[in-house]
This record gives sequence, C-alpha cells and structure tokens, in this order.
Amino acid sequence: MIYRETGHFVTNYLKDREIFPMTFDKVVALIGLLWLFLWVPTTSEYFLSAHVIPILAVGLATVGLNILTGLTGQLSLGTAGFMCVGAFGTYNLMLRVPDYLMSLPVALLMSGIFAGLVGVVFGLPAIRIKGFYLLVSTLAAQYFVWWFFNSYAWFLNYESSGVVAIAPKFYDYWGLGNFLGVDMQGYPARYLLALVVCIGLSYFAKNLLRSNTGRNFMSVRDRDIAASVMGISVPRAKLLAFFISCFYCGVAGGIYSFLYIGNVDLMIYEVDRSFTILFMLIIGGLGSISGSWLGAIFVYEFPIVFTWVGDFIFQGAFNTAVVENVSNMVYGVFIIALLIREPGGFAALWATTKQKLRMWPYPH
Amino acid sequence: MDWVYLIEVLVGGLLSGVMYSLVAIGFVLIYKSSGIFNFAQGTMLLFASLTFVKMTENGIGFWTALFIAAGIMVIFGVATERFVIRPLANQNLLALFMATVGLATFQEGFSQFIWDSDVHGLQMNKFLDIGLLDPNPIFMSDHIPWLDILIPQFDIFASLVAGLMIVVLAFFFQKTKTGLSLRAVSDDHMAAMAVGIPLQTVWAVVWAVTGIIALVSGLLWAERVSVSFTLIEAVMKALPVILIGGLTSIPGAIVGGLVIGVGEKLGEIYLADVFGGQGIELWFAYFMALMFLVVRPQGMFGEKLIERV
Amino acid sequence: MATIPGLVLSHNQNHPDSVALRYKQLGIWNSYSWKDYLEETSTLANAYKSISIGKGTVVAIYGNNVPKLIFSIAAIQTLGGIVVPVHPECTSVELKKILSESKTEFLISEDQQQVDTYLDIESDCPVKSVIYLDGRGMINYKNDKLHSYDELTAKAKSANFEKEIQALNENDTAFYLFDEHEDSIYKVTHKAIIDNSEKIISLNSLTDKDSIVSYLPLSIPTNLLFTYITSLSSGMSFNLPESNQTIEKDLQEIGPTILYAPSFVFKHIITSISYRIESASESNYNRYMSHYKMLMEIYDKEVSGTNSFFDKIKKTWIMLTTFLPAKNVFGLTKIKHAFVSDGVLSKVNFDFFHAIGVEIQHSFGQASSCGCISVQPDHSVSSENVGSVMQGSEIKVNEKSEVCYKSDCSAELLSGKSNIEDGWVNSGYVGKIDDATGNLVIRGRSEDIITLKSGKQFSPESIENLISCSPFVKSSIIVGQGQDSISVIVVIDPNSVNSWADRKNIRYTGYTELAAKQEVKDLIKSHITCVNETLESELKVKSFVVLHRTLVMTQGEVSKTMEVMRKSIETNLKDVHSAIKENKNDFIVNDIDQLSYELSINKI
Amino acid sequence: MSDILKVENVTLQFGGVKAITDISFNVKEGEICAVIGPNGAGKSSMLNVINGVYLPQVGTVTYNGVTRRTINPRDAAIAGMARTFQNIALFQGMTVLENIMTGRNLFMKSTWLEQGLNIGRAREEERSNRLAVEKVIKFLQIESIRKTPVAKLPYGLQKRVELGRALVAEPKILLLDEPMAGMNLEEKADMSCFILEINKEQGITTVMIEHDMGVVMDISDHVVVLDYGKKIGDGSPTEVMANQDVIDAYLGVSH
Repeated sequence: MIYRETGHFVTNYLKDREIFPMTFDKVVALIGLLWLFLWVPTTSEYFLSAHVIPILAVGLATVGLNILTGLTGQLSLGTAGFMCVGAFGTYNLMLRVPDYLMSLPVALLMSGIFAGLVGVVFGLPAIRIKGFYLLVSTLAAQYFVWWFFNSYAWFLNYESSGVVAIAPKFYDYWGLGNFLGVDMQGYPARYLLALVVCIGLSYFAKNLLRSNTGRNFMSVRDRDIAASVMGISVPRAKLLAFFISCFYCGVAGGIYSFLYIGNVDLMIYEVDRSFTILFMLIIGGLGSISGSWLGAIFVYEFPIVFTWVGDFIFQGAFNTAVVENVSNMVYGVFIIALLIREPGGFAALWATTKQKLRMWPYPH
Repeated sequence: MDWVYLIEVLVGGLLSGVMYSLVAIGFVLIYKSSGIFNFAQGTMLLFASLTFVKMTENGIGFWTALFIAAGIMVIFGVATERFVIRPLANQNLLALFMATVGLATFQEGFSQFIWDSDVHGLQMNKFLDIGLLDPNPIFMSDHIPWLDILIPQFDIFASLVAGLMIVVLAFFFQKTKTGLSLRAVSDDHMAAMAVGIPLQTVWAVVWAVTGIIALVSGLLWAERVSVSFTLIEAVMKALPVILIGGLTSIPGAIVGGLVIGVGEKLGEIYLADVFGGQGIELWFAYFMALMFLVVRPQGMFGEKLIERV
Repeated sequence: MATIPGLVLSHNQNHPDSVALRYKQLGIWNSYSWKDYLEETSTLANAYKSISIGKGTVVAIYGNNVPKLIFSIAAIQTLGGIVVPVHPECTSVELKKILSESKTEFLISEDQQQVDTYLDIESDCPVKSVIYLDGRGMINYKNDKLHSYDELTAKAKSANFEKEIQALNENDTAFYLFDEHEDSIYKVTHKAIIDNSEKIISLNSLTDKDSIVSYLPLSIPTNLLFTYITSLSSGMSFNLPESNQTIEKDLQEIGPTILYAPSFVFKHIITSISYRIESASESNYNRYMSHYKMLMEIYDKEVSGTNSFFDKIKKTWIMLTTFLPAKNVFGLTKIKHAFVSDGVLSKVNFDFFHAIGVEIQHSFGQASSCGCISVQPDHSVSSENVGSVMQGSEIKVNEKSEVCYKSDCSAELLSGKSNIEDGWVNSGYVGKIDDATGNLVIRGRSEDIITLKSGKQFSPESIENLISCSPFVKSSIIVGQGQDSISVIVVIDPNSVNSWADRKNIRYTGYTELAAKQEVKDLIKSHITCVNETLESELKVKSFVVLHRTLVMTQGEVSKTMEVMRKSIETNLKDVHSAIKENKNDFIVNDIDQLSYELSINKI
Repeated sequence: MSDILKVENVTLQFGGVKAITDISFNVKEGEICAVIGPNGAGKSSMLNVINGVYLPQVGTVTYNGVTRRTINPRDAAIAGMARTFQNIALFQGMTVLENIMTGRNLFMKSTWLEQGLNIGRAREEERSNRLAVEKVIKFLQIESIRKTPVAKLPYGLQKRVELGRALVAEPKILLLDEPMAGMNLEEKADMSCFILEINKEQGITTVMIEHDMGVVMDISDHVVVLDYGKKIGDGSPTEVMANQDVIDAYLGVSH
C-alpha cells in the first residue's frame, strides 16, 4: 500500500544493489538515523542506561553471531566468551597502555581484534567439524575463556572481589570531553559512542552481506561442497567468519562493560548469555542485520515489559519469582509459536509484510 | 605412582561417567529418531526430579511418587511431540534446536511456577532403606575388600540403576515393535513412512521414554547436586559425551560417558597443576571432545557421511 | 519537412539531451538521448550505405523491438530506403508473400528463429542479403547471403547525413505495411503517417515529457503509429522492455504515462488481475470483490452525474486501499492516456479501467488508414464506439453497411485489387455511425458476417466479445453459417482457469485435461447463459465446445493482435466445425499435431 | 586437437565397495564427451574424481598437462574446471543472481575490508562481475527470474541456473552431471541448445553425463560407456552404438 514502485528503474548495477533502492525507503532510513542522534536530549539518563545502551551492546553481539551462524552456518555458543575477551581486552588496554596512546574507541576496536583472533583459534576445528559437533568447540571457547580470566588474576589487576570498576579517566577520549564541554562519562555521551560504533559496524556487516565475502559465507552455509567446487576456499571462509564475528562480539563486550555497566565482571559473561544472544539471533531471523537488532530489542525488553505489565495489572499481588517464572513460560511458548509460524524470525515476517505491501492486494 | 589411588580415580571416573551416559542416552534417542538436538533435556531432569521431590515431601511414598512422576513425564513427552515437534516437522535443524531451547525456557518457568524455586535435598537413603544398601548415609565411601580401594557406595548404586536402565532400553529397542520402528525411523524417515511406520507415534514414544530417562537420571544427579536449577547444567556436562560418542549412537553415548568421566577425573588430578588454576573440569571435557572430534569428526560411533554430490 | 529522419534531426536540434529511447538490457535501463539517437542512425546509415542501400531500396526489419532495429528504421530512411516491418512470429507463408511482393532486397533479422523462417522460403524471394543481429546458434550456417550486423557496423564511422535528410521528400514512401486480415501490402508515406500521429498528439495534448513502452512488434500498423511514430513526432521517450517474459515487470519499472495496446493486451491485464486475486486469501478476495462492486456502482453514478459527496469519499477510500496498489502492481499508476486498437473492450472491462482512472480510448485503424482513422476523445464513457473520425477525414457507411472513408492520411495498396470505390476507401469492416454523436461503431469484418438458415445476418465479433469478456475465456469463435442456431468454440484461459481450479480443488495434469473437466464446462455454461440473457432470441448461443488447446499464432489461427482468424481455424479444426454442423454430441478431432482428441458439444 | 583431460587407470572404492575399477579415457580439447551408463555405473563418481571431490585409490588424472592422483576441488576450479551436480547443488538461501555471482568469486580480488566498507575495488568488482553474470543470464534466457530465490524455482530452471553458475566462471572445461535429468522435451531441447552453443561458440570442452540416448547421439562428439564401474565402450557415438557390450548393457540382455 505504501509502496509506489511504478516508475522506479535502475540505470546501473551499483544502484541495483543499494541498501535502500527506493527513494521512500531512503528518506525513512535517513530520518530514522537522524532521530537516533537527535532524540538524546528528550530522554532520560535512566532510559539510556537501562534500556538503550545494553540493547546496543547485545544487539551488536547478535549481529556478530549472525555473521557466523546466520550467514556462514557455523553454530556457536561461545558468544559470551568472546564478549568476555573484548571486555577484558579493553580493560587491560586502557589500564596498561599509556593514556596518551590509548583511548576507549581505539581500545574497543583493538580488543575486538583480540577477540577475533581468539575466535579464529577456536574456529580452527570448524575446518573439520560440522553441524552440532561444532558446539563442542565454541563451548570449549566459552568455558575456557571464562576459566582463564577467572584463574589469572593479572587480567583483573589482582582485584580480589572479581569485579573491577572502571576509572572515570578511561572515558576521557584524548580530552575530548573537556574540549567539547561534555561529560563523557555521562550516559548520553556513552550512548552516542555506542551508537556510532553500532551503526558503523552494522553498515559494515550489511556491506559484507551483499558482497562477495557474504556470498561466499552463504555458499559455505548452504552447500559447502558446491562452494569448494566453485573455487571458494571453505576453510578460509569459515575462519574469516569466525574472525569477523568474534570481532563484533569483542567490541560488543567492551561496550557492555565500559558503556553500560561500568565495571568488568566475569559473571555477566557466562554461558546463558551466549544462549540469550542466540535467541536474539533466531527470533530476529538468521542472515538479516535489521532482524538481529529487532531480535535484540525484543529479547532484552520482553522480561522487563512483562514484569512491568504484570506489576501494573496485579499491583504486586504476586512475588517477583512467580512473575519471572510466568515470564519464562510465556517467553518459551512465544518462541515455539514463532518458530512454528515463521522460522525465519522477525526478519522474515517483515520481509513478507513488505512483499505483501508491495503486491497488495495480490498475493504474489 | 600410587596404583591404588589411580584405580580409585579410574573407577570413580567410570562410575560418574555412567551418570553422564544416562543423560546422554536421552539426547541420543531424540536425535536419532528425529534429528533434534534436544536442549530441553536439562530442564526435563529438573522438572522430573522436582515433581518427585515435591510429592515425597508431601508424604507420598517412594514408589507411588516414582510412578506418578513417570506418568507425568510420559504425558509431558507426548504433549511435546504433539504441540512442538509435529508442527515443526519440516523445519531446519537449527529451528528445531531453538524450539527445544524455547521448550527448556518454558519448562524452567513451568516447573518452578507449579512447584517452587527452592533448593531441595533429595536424601535418597530415606527411601532406599529396602535392604539394597547399607542403611548408613550413602555418601560414605565404602571399602571394597577385594580391590582394597574406597568407592562411594552411591556411585555404585547409581551405576547399577543406570546400567539397568540401559539394559531395559536396549531390550525395548531391540525386541519390541515400537523399538524396531524407532530404528527404522532413525535410518530413513521417508522409507519408514513409506512402509507405514507412524512417524508421529514413534516420536511420541521416544519423547515419553526420554521423559522417563530424565526422571531416573534426574533423581540420580539430584542426589549429588541437589534438586535445583543446577540440574539444568547436567545437560552441559552431557554435551561433550554425546559429541564424542557420535550423536546417533547409544553405545557411543555409553562409551563417551565413560571416557569423559575417567578423563575428567584424570585431568583434574594430573593436569590441574599444569594450568596453575582450579576448576579445569569446567572446560576439560570439552577439550577432550574437541581433540577427539578433530581426529574423528563424526564422533566415536557416529555414521561417517560420504557426501553424495 | 516531415520525414522520420527529419524528426530525429529536429529533436536533436531542439532538445538534444533529453531521453529519446530507453531499453533494458542485462538487467539495467540504458538510454539514448536524441543526440545519441542521431549519432546512432547516422553511423548505421553509413554502414547501410556501404552495402548499397539507397533510394528506393526495400529493407525488411524482422524482429522484436530492439534498439538496433529501431535505429535501422531511421537509418534506412535516411538513405531514402523503404522499411518493411515484419512480425517476428510470422508464418513462412506470410513472410514469403511480404518479401516477394514488396521486392525486399535486404532483410535485417533479429536472431536464429527469424533466419530459420527465412531459410525455409529463401528460394522464393528476391532478398539479396540477410543481416542478423544475434548470430547465436548459427555458427554452422553456410549461406553466402547471411551477414552479421556486428561485422557490418564494426567499421562504420559516424557521418553527417544532415543534407541527405533535408533533401528527403515527405511524400516518398517510408513504410510498406502488411495487413494480415486483407493479406495485402500498403505504401505509407512519411507525410501521411506523421500527420496522422500529429492529429493524435494534438487531440490528446501529448508532450515530450510523456513516456511510452513499446512491447509489440512494429509490424502491427496501429502499434507503429501509436508508439514509434507518435513518440518520434512528440519527442517523448520510447521504452523497450528486456524480453517478452519481463514485460509486466518492465512496465512497472518505467511507469509510462501513455499506454497503447491492442484490445487483447487489456483483456490480458484484466485476466491477470482476476486470476491473481483468485489465489489471494479468502478475506482479501472478499474485500477485493466487494470493493470492486462498490467501485462499479460509484462509477455508474459518476457517469450519470449523480454521485454524492459521500460516494467521493467512499471511492477515495476504495482506491487507496485496493485499486491504487493494484495499479501500482501493474505499472498503471502514471497512465494518462490508454489507447486501444484492433477491437474494443467489453463494457465491463472498459468501465472498470475508467473507474480506476485508466482512461481507455478506443481507436479504429488499419494499414490503409495509416493506423488510425478515428479515436475516442479523452473522458469518453461509451465502450461501444471507436470515437469520431479524426480531422481531415470523412467517413460513411455504404449500402452493405461497410465503413468507408476518405482521409488525407491514407495509404495506397502496393498491388492487387484496389479497395477504392468512387474515392472512398473501403475498410472491410461493417459498422454504423451513431447519428446523435457522429461516433463510429464497428461491428466486425464484413467477410465474417454469418447468415443463419433463417436468413438472419449478424457479425460474430460482437457476440464473441461478450463471451470473451469473462476472465476464464481466452478467445471464442462463433459458428453458425447456414445453420439453425449459433454455436461457439471456447478457448479457456490457462492462467485464470488454473487458479480457479486450484481454488476449487479440481485435479488435473495439463491444459487438455483441464479443458475436458465437467466443472470447467459448467463454468463456461453459466457464463454463456449469462451472455444469452443480453442477446435477442435468434442470436442466443445454443451449444458450445471447449477446445482442447489454445489457438496458435504461428499456425495463423490468431492474428498478431490475437484476433481469431476464421479461415485458418476452419481448416485446422475442420472436425470441430463439421461436428457442430452435424449436431453430434461427442466427436473426435484429428488435430494438426497429428494426435486425436475427444471433445463433446454441450447444449445450453 | 590435443587431449585436455586424461583419466588413467582410476580405481575408487568406498569401504569395500568399488565404485570405479581401472578406468581410462581421454577428452580432447573442444569436444563434447558424454559419459553414459546405467544407474550405479560410477558416472558421477568419475566426475567427482576428475575435479577432486573424491580421492581415487589408484590412478591419475592429467588435466592441462599436469598429472596427479588428487586435486583439491578449489584448485580444480582455479585451473578452469566448472561443474554442475546430479542433485542440484544450488545455494538454496540465495537468489538466482546471487547464486550465479558466486560463480565469479575467483574474479574478485578485493579484500573483505574493502567489501565491508564498500569502497574502491569492491564496488567496481561488483559492477563488472554483475555485467558478466548478466550476460550469462541473457544467454540462458532467465531474465525474468533473476531476483527470485532459487528455492522457489521449478526443477528445470534450477538446472539452468546451475549451468549458469558454472558457466560464469569462464571455465576451460565444463563437467555436467545429468544436465537434463527430469526435464520435459521442451526443456531438454533448450538445454541441448545451450550446451551445444557453449561448446561450439565459446569453445568450452564439455564432459557430460546423460541418460537420454537421443540427446547423447545428437550433441556429443565422443562417448564413454561405463557399466558396474568398468569401461565397456569408448568412441564416437556411432561406434559406441555398434558395440555389442554397450547394446547388452543398455538393452539389458543377459550376458
């Protein structure tokens, strides 16, 4: 209904592969993007800190997992482990490299590279191991990384509590805050940094998806023998997917620790977080970047909204444990129902809706 | 080297391996029959043992409670087939896997919703005063005279039960009609359907049987780690086991369990110092499985795939 | 001087950079500006000059609309040559007739399919040289006459032909056009056909901002006039789709403002709309149907001027939710004028298009009238007539109720028996002139007139139109010459009947089996019964046959504009005709594919 | 003309089962070589040995003058071998266009960083390779389905797309595994035309497994007949048809 495709024609191949080929889409996307930056003054620090920034962090990890699982078909349950590498990497870079050489954005990217390299190491078995068997490698990564940072206290700067708070000076990006007169430790500034990183990396992922690398990944996912017969190096594609994916997870871990909770804590990178992120991916839809974001928003907000609505309706007549359990039940049923209805997740739902809108009132 | 200690460690490893095997068998059954990697195994353990414990806490006798709990698990298994597996029959494996994770989430909420979230001690010895075992607290390690080593009595009991379960299952699948159908189904879905084997019935039976296995293994595990949320993690323990064994092989699950059980114990004793840290059992089993799979990607007894193109 | 190359030249002077021709190739739309257009034609003219195409040389353009062929037209005419557009699907008999009668010396053909047809009749025609655009599949062809277009043009340099173009005489013959109904060729001068297009342009105020998609071969005289000549005269962009399979999508992508098509295309659109909505979900289907009903009710009120304000709101709502999107899907959103030739739309379809804002304008014309003699004005609401005669022409109906005309834009017969009587050109169609409005009403071809045993005469086309307006009927042939009553041979539409059958859970394996289904016969029967109610008693259809196959253009059973060609059908399907004559119930057809089919005659 | 491909004494077994026993044959540059034989004769296995999907236990394959027992499928592709599969091995999650684009992966030299940032060479490569792909799309007359996901296509069209994916790699030798299986007459005729044109007009040597004897006789220059993993005939179509062993194997006459 909304779509008026009549009169839209492309005159070169680059236009044909644009992310938003229709002018209407372009305008909407641009307005949306601007709004993401401009709405900051209208919102509260609380909302940013409790909802938006954590979603940006886990959403980015979901995009990363999407590259590995959605695009390349390599099932992974080590996401939290790779995030953990990112978080600890960022912390140690900030801590141990002289201030004038290091700042948070650089540390984030560099620790992303660390995480990527760790990912490649644990991805090596993927050259031989396929399917569910690969879980063993990614779970090994998850548990090993966790154990490793738990065992070697150096990485936590010998903090006996196991949690280390992040010094305010780490938020000072080469004195940028002073220069602009902005509180860089404040949530709006943190949000903007996270937002820029997430938009940049989402764009990067989307570009990969529609380029040769993305097609190579998908061909490995869909039919690896055919891929190798086409001349695609399957091991290289898999390792590259591990690297890029874990890079994203590492950056996401850094964002989670530095921009969201403000301390480095091993406990938040346990295996259930890997599952949560896999959920976000599946619900959002394999292979779709925007789907990953939708999935992240949904999975993160579902228990919060559910609890809030429960409290609102029953005015605290039930204790929190009950609400949490019911929330789990509803959530579980919802996932199963979604998978039955549309195994492609939100992304597929959105794509069908869009297709329907385009073809309305015809079915095809 | 202290040989007696080594033997103690080995036997202890084998016995705990049997427990891994039992959980793994539940996995393998479902994977074999329907290609589903059932992540809900852990919550089934929790649900089954929680059901049992709550009944006994309310004064229902051991056997009655066991019987009722088994019944509930059967109903649960059949319902799972009907409402989760069947509608998803033609989806890809990942979707099915995620559905079982969804099922696990539901079950986790459900079991704690209708029962509670408390930690329960099982105290099996209370019920087991039936002449089988010493009436002493069963965690006491017993001296085995003819080998001159100490083995926890409960481990022996658990192994016996697990072994019995395995024998019963073997009988069930080798000799009964349903069992034969299951084997046919696991070989080839289409062919099985073509010769008139009702796929859905077979699946329902498998889920029901898995429910019963979950009950038994849940009770055995619960005795060690208490009936609580931690039971869910049993599934994470069983993962390397089935992967080593090969996803489709019941003997593989048994041998894999023993290998992991022994290997883990040995690693704990001989390798922990090398890594200068505690708790390498967290990942050691996975590394073992990983090493193993790199050599043999299809697992110990898994079918080697010749990819036809 | 109004010549075709002259038009190109003047556009180059007036607006050299605006888009002249746009074509889709290899997935993207490329365009030529008028400057490029002139450049291309000049280069091409130089190349053609080198093989001694010159004044009066007859060159056939044999293929679909591809830029190379389009440029060839102006290039050949630049050299003073005469262009014969030939339909790419024409039969070898037709090709032979066209080539030999027009004394064609050069044949520029698109690809292997056309070359093969030519080779069948090679010995019977005067062609000196065949130039093919696409040599695919012809690597082993050993024939000295065959030359590759690419080789010919590879060395060609651009040249300035301005002088030659200025020197062209507008009264020289530009085209030889073949009229397949009359089986004769007409000489068309530059002036006649360009003047004719100017009339259409001024009547409808078309401008160079408009755009048109041309997807039918230019050998169809009406198509040549309405798309190619009109776009050249007005300077609007002329768009060519990628292939015959992608027309629908390409039409949507371009979103033209002018649509020209023979009536069968509009009928096809209606059928598409209908079968696509058939496979929609139940709720969508019902909503669409109720909206359709409402729309038509409001339209009727609009025509009579009794629509209320509330109706306007209702229509806006219906359009927004259903029909604007529907127009978008078919690429009709931007259409300002939609010209229909070669037949008229039935009232239902005509009204529907008008109701959704695609203002259909019927026209009437043939090769002899340079493609058009009358056209309906904008906002015309009557589906019956084909408009009033255009300026500079006169029209009358003779005693045999044949339509005759005089026009300053008419074409002469190349050879054969003249169709001019006392200065009036006989169109070969019967019809009448509406006294009140002066509009022309066409009943059908005069040779098709059927006389029943009772002596009742009628034109079968009007009844066929009524029967064919059902989306399930692709075409129909009325039979009844010298008989008691009228019978009809019905050809079902595969697409819409397929989706209807799917909806009704009817199982079948192919067209032939589907056509033989009792349910399908009942469907057709109920439709014909409906049609019968509107007919006078003598003309009611008494029986029908559902044909086991569709009609084939390459067998000459339908014209290039999908009108039924009675003579070929009568020979190819003589068993059906004789069975109807003998009033059998079940009978066997020995078809042209050497197979036999069992058909039955259904009584109504 | 020289031999582009020489298969010498190849034996392949799975476990204890011999799929191919001591087979040798040559393929001349520029010819269409048909490998025929009943089901289970080892035809597909033969192709799989040639481009390295299976490793033979004994024997060598000489391609382009290089003799070896095994080759990595990727190296085979780099050396100019492209192939299609008996049971269509298209990438089901992608559109026709994307599938055929994967056939161009060896032509893409830009790094993943450039592709991710969508700069420089990456853009230019997307454009130029798309052009190559579009030419193949036009050649195979599949313009109307270029943006359709391959999973939605009927079987015959999928086979066509797969041929396109192989063709777009600009191979020296094309290995086609039953390109016409499961097609109707019209589709077979189209496919035969495509194969002939690829061979005669683009000069690509073609090795083809085919069941339809009519097609084989029509378009191939050279026929190799396998039965139960052994070669029972080798020669021009007419020679092979006159061979008694072949007649027996094909007509099922008892030995």
